[in-house]
Amino acid sequence: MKDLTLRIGGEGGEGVISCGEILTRSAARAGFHIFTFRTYPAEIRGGLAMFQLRVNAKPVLAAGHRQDLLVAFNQEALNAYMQDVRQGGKILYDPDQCDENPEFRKSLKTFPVPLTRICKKATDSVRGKNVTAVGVMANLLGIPLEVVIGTLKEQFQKKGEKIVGMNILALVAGFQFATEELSLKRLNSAPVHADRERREDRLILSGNQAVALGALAAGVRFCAGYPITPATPIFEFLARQLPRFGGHIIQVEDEIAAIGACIGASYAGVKSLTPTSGPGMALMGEFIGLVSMAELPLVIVDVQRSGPSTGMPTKSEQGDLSYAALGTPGEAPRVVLAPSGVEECFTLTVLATNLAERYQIPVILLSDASLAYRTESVQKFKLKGLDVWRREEWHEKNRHESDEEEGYQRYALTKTGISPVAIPGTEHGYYQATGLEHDEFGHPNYSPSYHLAMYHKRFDKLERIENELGKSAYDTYCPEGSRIGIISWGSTKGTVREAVLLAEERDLKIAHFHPILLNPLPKVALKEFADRMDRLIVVEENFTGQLAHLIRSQLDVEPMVLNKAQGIPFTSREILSFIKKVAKP
Amino acid sequence: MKDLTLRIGGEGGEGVISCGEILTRSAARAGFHIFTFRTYPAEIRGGLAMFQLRVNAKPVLAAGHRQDLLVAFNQEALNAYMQDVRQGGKILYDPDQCDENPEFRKSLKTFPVPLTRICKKATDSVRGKNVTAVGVMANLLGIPLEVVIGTLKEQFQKKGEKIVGMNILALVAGFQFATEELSLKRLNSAPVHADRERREDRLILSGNQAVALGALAAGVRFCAGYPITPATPIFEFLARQLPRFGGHIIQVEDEIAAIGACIGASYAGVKSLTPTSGPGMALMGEFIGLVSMAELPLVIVDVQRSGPSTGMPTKSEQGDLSYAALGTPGEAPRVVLAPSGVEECFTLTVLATNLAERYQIPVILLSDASLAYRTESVQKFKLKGLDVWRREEWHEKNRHESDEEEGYQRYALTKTGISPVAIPGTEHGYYQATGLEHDEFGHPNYSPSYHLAMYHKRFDKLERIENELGKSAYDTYCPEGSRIGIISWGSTKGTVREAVLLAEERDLKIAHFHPILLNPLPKVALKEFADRMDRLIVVEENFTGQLAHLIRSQLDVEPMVLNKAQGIPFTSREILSFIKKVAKP
Amino acid sequence: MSTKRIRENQYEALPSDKPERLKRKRNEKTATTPQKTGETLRAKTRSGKKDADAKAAEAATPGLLPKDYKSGVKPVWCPGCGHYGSLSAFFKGLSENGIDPKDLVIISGIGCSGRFSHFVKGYGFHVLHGRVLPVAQGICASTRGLLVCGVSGDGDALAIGGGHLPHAARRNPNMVYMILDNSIYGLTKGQFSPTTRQDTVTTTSPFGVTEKRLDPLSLLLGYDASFVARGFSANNNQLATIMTEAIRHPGFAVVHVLSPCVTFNRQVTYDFLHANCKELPPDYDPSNKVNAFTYAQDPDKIYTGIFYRENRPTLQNYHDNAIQCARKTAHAGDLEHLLSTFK
Amino acid sequence: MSTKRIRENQYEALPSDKPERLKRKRNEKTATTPQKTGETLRAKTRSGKKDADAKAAEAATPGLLPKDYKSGVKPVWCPGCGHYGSLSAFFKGLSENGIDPKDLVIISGIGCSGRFSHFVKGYGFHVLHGRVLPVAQGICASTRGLLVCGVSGDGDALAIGGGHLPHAARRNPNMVYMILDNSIYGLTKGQFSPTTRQDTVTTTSPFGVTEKRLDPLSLLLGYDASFVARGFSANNNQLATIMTEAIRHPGFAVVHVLSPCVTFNRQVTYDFLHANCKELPPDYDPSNKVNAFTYAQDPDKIYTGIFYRENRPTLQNYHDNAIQCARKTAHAGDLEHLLSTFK
Ligand SMILES: Cc1ncc(C[n+]2csc(CCOP(=O)(O)OP(=O)(O)O)c2C)c(N)n1
Ligand SMILES: Cc1ncc(C[n+]2csc(CCOP(=O)(O)OP(=O)(O)O)c2C)c(N)n1
Ligand code: SF4
Ligand code: SF4
Ligand SMILES: [Mg+2]
Ligand SMILES: [Mg+2]
Repeated sequence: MKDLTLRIGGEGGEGVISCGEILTRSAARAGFHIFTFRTYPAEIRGGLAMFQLRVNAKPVLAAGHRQDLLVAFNQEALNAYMQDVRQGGKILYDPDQCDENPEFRKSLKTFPVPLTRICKKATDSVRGKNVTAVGVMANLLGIPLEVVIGTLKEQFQKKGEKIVGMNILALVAGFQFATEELSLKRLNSAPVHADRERREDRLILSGNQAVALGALAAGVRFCAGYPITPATPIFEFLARQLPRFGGHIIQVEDEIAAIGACIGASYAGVKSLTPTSGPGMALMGEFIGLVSMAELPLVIVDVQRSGPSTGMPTKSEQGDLSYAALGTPGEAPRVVLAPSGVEECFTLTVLATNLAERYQIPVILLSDASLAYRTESVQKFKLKGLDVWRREEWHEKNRHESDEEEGYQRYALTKTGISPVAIPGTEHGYYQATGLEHDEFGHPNYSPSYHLAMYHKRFDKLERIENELGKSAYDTYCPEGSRIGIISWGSTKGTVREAVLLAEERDLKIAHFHPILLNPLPKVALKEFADRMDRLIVVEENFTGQLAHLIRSQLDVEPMVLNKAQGIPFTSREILSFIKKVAKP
Repeated sequence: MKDLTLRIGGEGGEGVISCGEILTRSAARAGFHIFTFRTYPAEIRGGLAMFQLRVNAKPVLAAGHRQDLLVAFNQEALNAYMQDVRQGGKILYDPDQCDENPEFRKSLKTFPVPLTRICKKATDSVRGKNVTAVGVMANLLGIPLEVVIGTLKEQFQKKGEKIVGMNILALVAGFQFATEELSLKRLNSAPVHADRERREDRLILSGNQAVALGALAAGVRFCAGYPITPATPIFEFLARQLPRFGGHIIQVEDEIAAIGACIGASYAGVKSLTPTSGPGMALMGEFIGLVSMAELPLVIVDVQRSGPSTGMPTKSEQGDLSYAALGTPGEAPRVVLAPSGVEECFTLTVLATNLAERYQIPVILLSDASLAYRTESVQKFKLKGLDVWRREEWHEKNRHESDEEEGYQRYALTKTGISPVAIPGTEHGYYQATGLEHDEFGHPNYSPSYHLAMYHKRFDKLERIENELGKSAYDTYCPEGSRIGIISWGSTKGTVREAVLLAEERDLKIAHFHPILLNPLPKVALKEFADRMDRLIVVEENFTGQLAHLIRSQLDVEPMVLNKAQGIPFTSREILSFIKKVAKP
Repeated sequence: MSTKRIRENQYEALPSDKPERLKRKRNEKTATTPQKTGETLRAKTRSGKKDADAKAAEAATPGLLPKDYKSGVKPVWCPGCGHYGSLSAFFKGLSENGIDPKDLVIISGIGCSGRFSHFVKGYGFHVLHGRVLPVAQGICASTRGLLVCGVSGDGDALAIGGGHLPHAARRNPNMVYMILDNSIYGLTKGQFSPTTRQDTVTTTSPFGVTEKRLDPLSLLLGYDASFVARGFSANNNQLATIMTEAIRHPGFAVVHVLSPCVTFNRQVTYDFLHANCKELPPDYDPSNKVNAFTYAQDPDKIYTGIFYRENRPTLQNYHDNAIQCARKTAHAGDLEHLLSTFK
Repeated sequence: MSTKRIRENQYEALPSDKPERLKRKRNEKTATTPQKTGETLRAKTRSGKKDADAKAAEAATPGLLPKDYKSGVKPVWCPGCGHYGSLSAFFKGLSENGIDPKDLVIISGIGCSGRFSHFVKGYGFHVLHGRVLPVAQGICASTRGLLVCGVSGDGDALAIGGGHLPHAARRNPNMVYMILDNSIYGLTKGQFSPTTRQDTVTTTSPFGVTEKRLDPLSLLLGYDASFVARGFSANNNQLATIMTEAIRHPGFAVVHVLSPCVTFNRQVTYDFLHANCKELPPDYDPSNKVNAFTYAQDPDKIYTGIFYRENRPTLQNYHDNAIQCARKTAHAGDLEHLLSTFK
């Protein structure tokens, strides 16, 4: 079957997003690979909402470039999205909500679909028009009606039989309209094999959901947070689930209290995580310094949104990397990881928790708005044999000699760089944790030599972590003979990789280096990669090129940069066209 | 006369600091150039306090390396500071407070001076023993007794005649003891010319005082703050003075409120400044982003202290540069300036206020604990003709055409990059300032093109500022034939320069580049400097080498680094010995 | 470029050191219907500056009607949102007091309520979540002759911004502070807030809210706020009267507005509030703090009206006095002389 | 490395869903002299866990005397500092309640008062300025069987930390919170604090403090704190009794301690406090909140004693109940099943 990209646009509140979600789930259940992208307005009412779905029988790397199909609920959506439809693409619009626009591009095939009217006729109400749209699109995509009905039932079951019934009527009416009235062929004529076996083995979920599941899998049993777009869904998910796992969650008064409470729980021996976004991150800076200084395990998930300041809360940007790596007065080492897709949202949350525990250090996970709300169908996460670490605990039995004499040394300078930690309640384990510079016991100590020794203790962890992760700190793709290398991070990976593959189809050999560990950087591998290339391009969704700066500050390379700072993600075509320019002799 | 370095050590609360201050002021009034350094304990009582004074007839660049004279009030001070006395240096100690230490280094000349006893005899109390010490040292330095008495009177006049009298007795007793009983010659036999004319032309003051005076001179008329070591003295000074200048000051509940109130005042058209240190800076991050976004003038003085976290509050470190330049989630341009001495504390506070006003941008001034408490005697600041800028205001009369139709465009995209600003109360000038991305009117606007345009608007200012400052953005010293270049920033300048001059005496030609503008960096000049050198050394008082990283992230250079992260400043000998190592063929 | 100094009137002391309240003839009548604008009320600008009063009277701008305070930007709130009523009552209060939009500054926080400033004709500053009061106080301290109004949601004012409230109350800046309380986080789509009732199920309290609800009035009384009132956006006449009085009050005037969220709060609805709100009795004495506390703590009824008011010097008064005293000291304002003391 | 899961007892639900207070036999006698430690009081650990009680009795460690709670680190406070008295009263409270140091966690803020934790035998965490309560609540929520105590100065608790206080009160964590109030910023050398009296001249108020003083008790009552008390460090017996009761109280027990700074506060001195403090009358009823507010607002006397106490479910109770309910739902704790719902 073909690679198809669909877009649905309408006003916030018209059901665009739920329309997209039902269609996505149905498509995935019908056996397609899927990849979604959405934008919300920042207001509760009004403003444009958009949902984009890409489907393919083969795995999908990115959200897609131009659309094969646009469904516009109203005139505003039509105007806004029309020009993104590919040459030969199709536009369905609701003639009752749109003008018959004479300016429709010649190359576009436009079809009036009176969604409101169809729905009204079928259900005596217009509220289900988005479900009618699902019916139309499911038909065009070749998704069996029964699969969509199944999804629909689950979606609406909580609202009662009546609502479910209404929606099925709306759906069927749309489906039938497409069959009977739409003078366009199915976009996808290949029969879909809804392979049961394979479906059981896959999960359909978003980045935010995967982070929350990762936290549960890693043994996180405490969460404190304060609502903030686009991180709230992680907190809401954990609010429902943590108590079911014997864990604790508190919605607190602000982000300072959120990280503070997590610090308390971590001090008390419980794995803790707090999800937030830029403005919240800004408030957590002082406490991040304390976590680093007091050597506590802690995971902070920063779902980046478009900044600076309040910025564009519902839009995506990779703007917090410098802050994550360096954003504390004084020098407080921390680890920064960035997942590239939904699956890594899970695996890296587990890794973040593991590293925090083993190295007693704050770990920041950098997701972003586009990844947070992106739905993918992924291989089911393996829980059995999942590597889950826990801090090395101090007990009377692993007391060493010096402890006998002078008491427990919480910050003992050990060969492994790690000092075993006593959990409150442990016999003879009491000690002082403090944000002041201190000696091995945790007593304040301002002597020059202690300060230096403790700096080494704290910073050496970064080196150990770089070594510990080794090759798993990055992903690299190097076709034979490639002399141009792209470096990217976070949610852009698939888009970049798609561009690289498209370039390869055009006989341009491009290499790709994608670190998941951003602080410390996998310097050796990065250097090796850089050395093999004639040209390097760092691709980032921000204005200043934060990864480029971070790399340059540590390695002797001078990359080109491709930045996009517009609140919307790159498309692979944009990257491809840059590649072409660079590759031109 | 000789170049002399003295040190006084004792317990916090014993009057070490005031002893040093009286001696310093007297020395300066007697015509010496001076340079001081001090360390406090972080506790109110107990812990070591130390005061170091360097005096010379010629200008002094740094605090000095080893001491010619140590005065120890007690055993702890003796133990701690003995080894820093230079070969042939002299140690005075109070025999009643110290053991007769048999381990005194042979090369050191030690003299018991029973300060407690002398004072007790003279005043019937031991409280003035620090003043007795002043008498002893003044004598050895050749400072006329009447000069010290004058200083003393001023110092104690508020406490009443009786106290003044007691202290004079304690002083004179010390002075006489030195003449009569001390079997050591005056350290300085050259007669001092207390040149009246010259004295009138000089100021004796600390870095913190100079910052506060700079604020007054620049027209700052609003300050809000929260006490924090070592920035509190700036706030306390302004609390006394601002109302005398018709200005306003509020001590608020925390640093968030401090910067918030300054933002309010700035929005209302009043030049505003807030002083703080690391932990407070961490709390201000979110608001700094808003200032950048809403394009408001604002000055933040960060008197850096030893971090991370609460760290070592009374110790000095250059640890906040990365944070100052990059420490906000999202990308929010700001200017960073760092004074190198007391005089620049004044001039750069004025410059900071000027740049903030002209470019409607946050400016961070990075001082540090050692500079904050350093006393220098400097050329009197010129107020006449002082360049003081004010934001370009919008009035009905400079309304342009588009304003007529659609209203005032607060964020108009102009050729100069600067949009005139209306002050509340201005007829027809009302507009919305917001932390959301916005259009020219300040209305929220999330379109990709506006976001990008506004990014350019905000970031272009940095380039303009780099150009505006030109050569004044750095100081450079390039002896003929130098192939090794040192780059430093902030309070280490004098120490580095002294090391460079010492090297030159040893026929090692070293160049020195010292930017006062750290964000944006003076890239062109820096590049030029780097290109002329075979080797670059970046000298910093921090652990990771923040300026080195900042430079590397923007220029294609790979410097060596010399870092000291021990809470105490470099000495020129330390730098010199590194230079020697590097220069060795 | 110009070396122009800061505008004189920005920091000059007032001519008198008497607290503002003593100079101003308080209008004793409780404003009645909001329609009664125009001629007679026009000159009653809030500004304590006599010359400002005079100027306003002179200017003889025609009295503005409530609708004249609309900025022209259409509110983005859901139809039926309580914030509409809060906005219109505020417009009435402005009109009643004859406020000139050029002298009006609205500082709003982040939330649905935070969009408030965009809808009012006047200077607006849409700041950060929870930071209305610091910014507003900076304006109050450094300027004279403006009407400064802050607007927060319940989350903005009492959760993330709750630490600023006691200190604003202590300083008593001459300003109005509106807390638009819908007992929910509206903009972030329905999490519980500090005023959400116990047991309420929201997206972040799937097992029901366990925290006790904060009562803004009780804590404001504990903070010694000088004007403490509560209104209900659907009891718009009373709310308009309260707004009018709050604008008129010389000091920190807090108006707690019950302003329902029709989209995310199924508990504190218009019906619920109509059933549970009750106006304070006509003979209520707003000068008795313990009595006010008793009414605030009433377990059954949610009382509305002006709970407490007290005239005492404002932040502005204190600053003006400090400046006036300081100005009289030797060499005040003489920087050259100040420099010469460092020797 | 080990893949050991989190310790079971860290998050396991309690066996009963009854609020702690109902399960625990409250000790009705108000503890008298601090000397009365030993045998009889030993088993009265604060822990609500029955098994913990049993364990403690079993362990039969000899009763600790107040001095046994010294950490061995010599306090760095000035001679005569009020904080010494606060510390010794706290030691007495610990001794009276037979607290095992291994189960004691002290969270302290930044300030002279913030050094408190270093001087007590037990787990200590010296956190950031103003952030005692968030950290303490994280510990309360996630553990059982520990005695969690927070210590702040007046600046730490009421200025920079003031935003956390109402929310801690609402959540009612089972912990003690001591506010050591010297009406000054001690560690930073003498700036005025939120409780400094009006007109006081300090380094940052050269013209006298203009803000109204905050009264911690009035605001705590407004916040619905479940245990509100005030003591004076020089009235050590009463303070020790209050500490003992605070430790015993099942919920958020706030003790406002008048703890003079002899170095920087010339206003609120021992003499001043001896002259102005007065113990609450013997027949005082601590269950009447309006009455408590009246005493707190007394313009003349500074009353000391337990102003208000109320037994209601704690943060810990609510969490335990939530977990118990949630654990009963289908597939609770089964992550594999949860994954399988994403299809
Ligand atoms: C520092 C920070 N944290 C979180 C947010 C996200 N946020 C925006 S509005 C809001 C709460 C809104 O509730 P409320 O203040 O009651 O206003 P309402 O929308 O109900 O009018 C939150 C948590 C933010 N903008 N900034
Ligand atoms: C964020 C931050 N701001 C400021 C400070 C500086 N600081 C340290 S202690 C303190 C106040 C101490 O006063 P209080 O809390 O009353 O305690 P006390 O010393 O009087 O016991 C301040 C402002 C800090 N450590 N951190
Ligand atoms: S979500 Fe609620 S508070 Fe926000 S605009 Fe809609 S009704 Fe009003
Ligand atoms: S300064 Fe004051 S509060 Fe601090 S230790 Fe000394 S007496 Fe106590
Ligand atoms: Mg709300
Ligand atoms: Mg205090």
